[in-house]
Amino acid sequence: MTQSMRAILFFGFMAALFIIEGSTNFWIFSGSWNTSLVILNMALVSAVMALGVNLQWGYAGLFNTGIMGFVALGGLAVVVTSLPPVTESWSAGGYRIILGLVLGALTIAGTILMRMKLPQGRLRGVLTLAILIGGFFLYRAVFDSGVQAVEAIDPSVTGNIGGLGLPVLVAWPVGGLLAAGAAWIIGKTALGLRSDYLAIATLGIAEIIVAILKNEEWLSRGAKNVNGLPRPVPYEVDLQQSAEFVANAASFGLDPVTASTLYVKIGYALLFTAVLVTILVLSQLARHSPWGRMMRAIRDNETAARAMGKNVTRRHLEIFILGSAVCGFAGAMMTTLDGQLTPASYHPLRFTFLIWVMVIVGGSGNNLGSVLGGFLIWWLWVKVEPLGQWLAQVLTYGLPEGHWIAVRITEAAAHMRLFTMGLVLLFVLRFNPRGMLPEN
Amino acid sequence: MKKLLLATAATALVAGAASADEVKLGVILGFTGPIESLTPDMAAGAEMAMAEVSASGNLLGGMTVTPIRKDSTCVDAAAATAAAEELIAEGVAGIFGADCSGVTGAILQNVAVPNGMVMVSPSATSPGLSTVEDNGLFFRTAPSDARQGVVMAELLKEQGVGSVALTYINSDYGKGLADSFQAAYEGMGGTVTISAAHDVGKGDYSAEVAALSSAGGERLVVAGYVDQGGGDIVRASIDAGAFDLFHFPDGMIGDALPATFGADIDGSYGQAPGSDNPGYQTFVSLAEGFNGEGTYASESYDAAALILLAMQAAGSTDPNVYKEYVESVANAPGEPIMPGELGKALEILAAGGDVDLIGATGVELVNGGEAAGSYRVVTFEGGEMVTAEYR
Amino acid sequence: MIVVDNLHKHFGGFHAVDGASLSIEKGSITGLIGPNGAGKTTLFNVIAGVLEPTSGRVMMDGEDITGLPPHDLFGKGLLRTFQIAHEFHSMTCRENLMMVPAGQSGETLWNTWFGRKRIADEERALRAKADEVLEFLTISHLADEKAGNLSGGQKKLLELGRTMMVDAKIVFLDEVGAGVNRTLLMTIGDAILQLNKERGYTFVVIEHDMDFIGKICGPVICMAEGKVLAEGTLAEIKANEQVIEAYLGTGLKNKDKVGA
Amino acid sequence: MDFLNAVVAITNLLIIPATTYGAQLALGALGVTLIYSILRFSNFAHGDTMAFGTVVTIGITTLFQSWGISLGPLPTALLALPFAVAITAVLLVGTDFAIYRFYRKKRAVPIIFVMASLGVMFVMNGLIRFMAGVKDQTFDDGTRFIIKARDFKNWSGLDEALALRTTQVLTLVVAIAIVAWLFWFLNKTRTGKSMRAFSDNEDLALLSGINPNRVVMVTWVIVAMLATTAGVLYGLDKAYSPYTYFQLLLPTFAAAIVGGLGNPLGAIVGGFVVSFSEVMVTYVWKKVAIYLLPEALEPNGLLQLMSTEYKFAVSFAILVVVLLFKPTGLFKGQSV
Repeated sequence: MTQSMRAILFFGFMAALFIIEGSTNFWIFSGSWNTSLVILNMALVSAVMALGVNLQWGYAGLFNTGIMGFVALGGLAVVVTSLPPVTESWSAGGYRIILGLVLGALTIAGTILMRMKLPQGRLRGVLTLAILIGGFFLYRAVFDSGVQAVEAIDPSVTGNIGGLGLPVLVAWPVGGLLAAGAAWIIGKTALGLRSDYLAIATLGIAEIIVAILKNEEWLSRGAKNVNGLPRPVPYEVDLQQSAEFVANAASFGLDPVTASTLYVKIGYALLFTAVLVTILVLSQLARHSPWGRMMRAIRDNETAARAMGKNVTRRHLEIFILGSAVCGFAGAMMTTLDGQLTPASYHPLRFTFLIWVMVIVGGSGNNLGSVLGGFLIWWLWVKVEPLGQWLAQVLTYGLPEGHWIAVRITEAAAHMRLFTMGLVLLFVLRFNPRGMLPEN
Repeated sequence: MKKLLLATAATALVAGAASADEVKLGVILGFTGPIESLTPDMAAGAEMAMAEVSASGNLLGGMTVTPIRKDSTCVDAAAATAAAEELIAEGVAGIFGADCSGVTGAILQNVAVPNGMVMVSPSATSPGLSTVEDNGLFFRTAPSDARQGVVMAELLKEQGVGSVALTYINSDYGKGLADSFQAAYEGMGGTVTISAAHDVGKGDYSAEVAALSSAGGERLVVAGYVDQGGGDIVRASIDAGAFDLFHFPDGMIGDALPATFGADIDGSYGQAPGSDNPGYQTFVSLAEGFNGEGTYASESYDAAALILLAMQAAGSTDPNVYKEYVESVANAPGEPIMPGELGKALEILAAGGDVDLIGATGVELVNGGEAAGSYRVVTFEGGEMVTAEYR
Repeated sequence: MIVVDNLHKHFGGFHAVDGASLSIEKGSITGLIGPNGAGKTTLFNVIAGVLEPTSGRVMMDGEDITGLPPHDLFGKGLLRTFQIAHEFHSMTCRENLMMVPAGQSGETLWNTWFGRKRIADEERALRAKADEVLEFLTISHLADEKAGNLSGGQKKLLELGRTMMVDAKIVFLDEVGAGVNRTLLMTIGDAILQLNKERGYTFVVIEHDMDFIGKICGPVICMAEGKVLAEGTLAEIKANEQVIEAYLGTGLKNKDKVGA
Repeated sequence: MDFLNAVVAITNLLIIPATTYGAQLALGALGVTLIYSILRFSNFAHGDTMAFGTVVTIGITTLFQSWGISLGPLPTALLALPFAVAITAVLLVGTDFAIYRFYRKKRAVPIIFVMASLGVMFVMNGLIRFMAGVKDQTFDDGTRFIIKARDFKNWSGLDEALALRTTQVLTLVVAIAIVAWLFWFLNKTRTGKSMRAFSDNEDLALLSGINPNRVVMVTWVIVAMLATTAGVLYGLDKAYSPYTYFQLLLPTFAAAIVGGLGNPLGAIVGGFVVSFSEVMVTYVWKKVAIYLLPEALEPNGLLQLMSTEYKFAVSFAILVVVLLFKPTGLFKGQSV
């Protein structure tokens, strides 16, 4: 079977799953287009994330397990871009916070500069320590007082500095930029490390990013979450109250509730598809060009690529930033879809390792494969739950109700999710290590 | 193979359209994820109320209630939204849940409000959720943190406690409560020596205890849950001799406290929502096959009961109709209803009477679904938890 | 062309290169021989910028190139092949060659999206050049084969071919004959001679096969224990007592080779 | 007196808990490091291996308790531990047989092993929840205290208390015993020496007639022992819950890397570096300062470098800093 045949077949299968989900109430399928579209929307976002990871892993062989951090930064971008600014906060302490951050950055920049200027020796060590400690206390003094002032303002509702009040769609590229900025700093420092070490370093850095989002309330409201983020699509309730919309829906034979919920979801689906297709096309163009060839050469053999004149360090940084930016973009899309930022919800199993499963199952190195992996694994992630319940029913069939085995199995059904993901990953790695749509 | 086919057929039947004498309720909780250790008891509490109603045969002329469990994952808003959509597709008449404020907000905004579905959360306490446009569809039986913070501050001041160390669980509940308490207490001239967060599921709390005890204070205020780190912190503080006296907000109050710590916490105080309510004990003794004292298990029972009583009062399972009745069945006036008396309540409602669900937590709803009401102040004496007063 | 001045490279307590000094004439094909563990490959790696020297200097055309990264050296026309073939295994032979030239406009992301026309033109030229090289190496039939599927000798040829994609000044060949059958080795030898003559490449060749060295190399340098032991023609080297000693000293493994 | 108070305060709240936690982390990190040095990959499933061992121990402990077997003042879990180690070893060797061996034969790159271990992590995550549910479980029995805080205050007359729990001492004693045994095993026995040879240079070791399958098997058995012991000690000292144990993976890795992956001594030091830094950076130094400094210099603030919310970030920050400036760890570990 040729590659394109395979692709058509698999995507056809995927489409069939969504169509059955939407149209047929049977077995684990719910027969609701709303469900189908909800799964589809997040599948589209997941596919974008998988594309970002594929850029890093499939193209350049970088093992980045900090995806969660970039996704979270994308989420933060939505808050700082689209929320209206909280003017009281700015006048109370917002500028002091910024000043504090600038002071902190200056301290680090100063230390680096000094270390570059001075020769190695005791003086340099002492000066480093002095600048760092002095800078730290100065930064804390300015920054903390600003933070306290901001967080004191109506903490149950705001207590943060808000955002720029721009349209929420602007937040998506901003999410990419934020992630790219973070990736630049991380890449500059950690990309020299090899495989396992890079993985663990990025895993740790992602945890730090999320810890910051969880605790810096002036920025993200921390554990108190930001609700009610603006949307790029209309609200269902408004649609239901619009006479025109209701009439239109009726002409399709739909009741207002179904019509409005479908309308909104299709709106998101179109936006996400546009993003996915754009990123996919750009990735494919880059892939099938001298740039992609160079990246593959670097992945295949770094030493040889260096000897052949390629600046591997810079290229690694480039692709690390690019892939992270895509993840940040997707993170912003996800937060927009959710309509809220919940910093406490970023968890590596879900936002790092699951994305990895998508890339590997789909076929690392192959963009279409990553998209397919994103679709399939997300579909499974949602559908394993009814599948598990069904399985529990099958297994306990005939057992009296309340029998301890039956209870145990039913309770465990929810945990099928992780279990299944593990099995899928192991099976693919073992029997089809190049994934469903292998790199050609 | 035959068995398998039969089971498939059975599932297909269950998943089919609701039959006329059955009402489906969604039970959407984080069966996996960070609070997976709490959710089995919460689900069991809610399902106990449903079973009670089904058994009574009094709901809308003998309807039975079928719970449909879905996993909210607590952290994955997208998966939770998809699960909630599946519930809608299965034709539920109301949603019990969700648990964590994050996924609750996502389901509320993206599924419940658009579909006009009533949602009663037993545990989401985020103040942020109050500002979400909910069309009168969202209720919660967990009390709001704002008032409790004030009550707690007053209590401490009256007892002449001038400085406390404060630790809170790093969630919207803990953070919200800590914020409101600190503001109120400092407003009354008290000193909070340190306000330190503790995270769920991080096992080791030595750093927190060290920070708290070296900051010092006459009492340690633990705004958390017994089984989610709060208990560990109390244990470690007692062990290290750091604090002898504590103050416990509602998340900590339960028989687990005296059972675990015995006389070690003698002299400590705490408060939890509730009038002079024996309902909690009744609920705990009625709980079968699960731990009725589990965090939010009692709130869960009340939440599910609220939905069902409101249906009966409205005479309809249509969420847009019965949402108007949730407050009235929760609040006075009316015949007080204890756990185990749901059948009786349904009868009264069917006869056109009014009920006031006391339930396991003395549930009381104010302005748009926020739980509120009076607080029971407890103290610990000789290893027992005793009620000191109500306020 | 290349002057190595008192170069040291230590790994912990092990002195892989221990004060080597040598110079390589422009336009020559210099053989570098020595028993296993003499430090030949380490010397290559230091010159080629893969390893930082512990001390010492490397000069190229009078310019200090010590410690420059490999991609900078590439830019100066210093190329190399590897002892164990470093092909880009998932790419075709042609792609292996086409990736070499620096400064391709298609290596900039922006151009891959908005400069397709320019890339296409460049690619056509590159492709023609790559095919030419494959022709020269007598492996045209393998152009579309994945490099990973090639035999060891073919990979060596391919590596040699990569150096032909740009105007190299000096090429370091590390055991170009290892694992290569005789016929193929002679092909490689011919190619080296031809490149040297027609394009004026300077070659430095590490090789154990003395026939091969004898056939293509002018000057020969013999290393042992990280030091340069002797320099001269192959005949002179073979007659050198110290050299024989060094080979014998490492056991009989290399003896027949030096005698062959 | 003030000085003594300061010493007691620091010992009680900083040194004792951090040492205990550090020892538990060190045992976990030793397992990670052994796998890394001999099987050459970072095992992401290690946290769940610890959880599995603990779950089995809890099961057997319950069984023993129901039979009325106990160890008097010591926790019964100690008695159950060897059985649990055996069962965990069977699981690990089985996992190796079913999964990792295939890739070893194929000589797959380390990253593939890491990915496979991700798969194993997911599967184990489900498995342990199926076996023991999701609830917190406390399985500590026996005497809780060696020194009680109040007794110490009465005895010493100091303002500050000092407490010492049985599990804390137990952790240290068991950890020291196991580490001592491990070093003896690696350095003195034939099998241990062949393991080290295998770790230093696989090809050479194979040439000299070492049976690789045996080395791998012994490694997994030792890892089972380390992981189970670490998990059980942690669980005895705190409590068991599957979610917490997954979270342990990260500080464990931090410890192994800070010390130098592949270096057993480094793993131990790394464990203590992580635990002490977590407590010290978030510690409120005010009280100690008041005891030690003259009155005029008494601080107003808390003297806390970072709030406790960031305690996890502290260990990762240390990890990152170490990786940047000393990529092979404090003690020279292996690089990939």
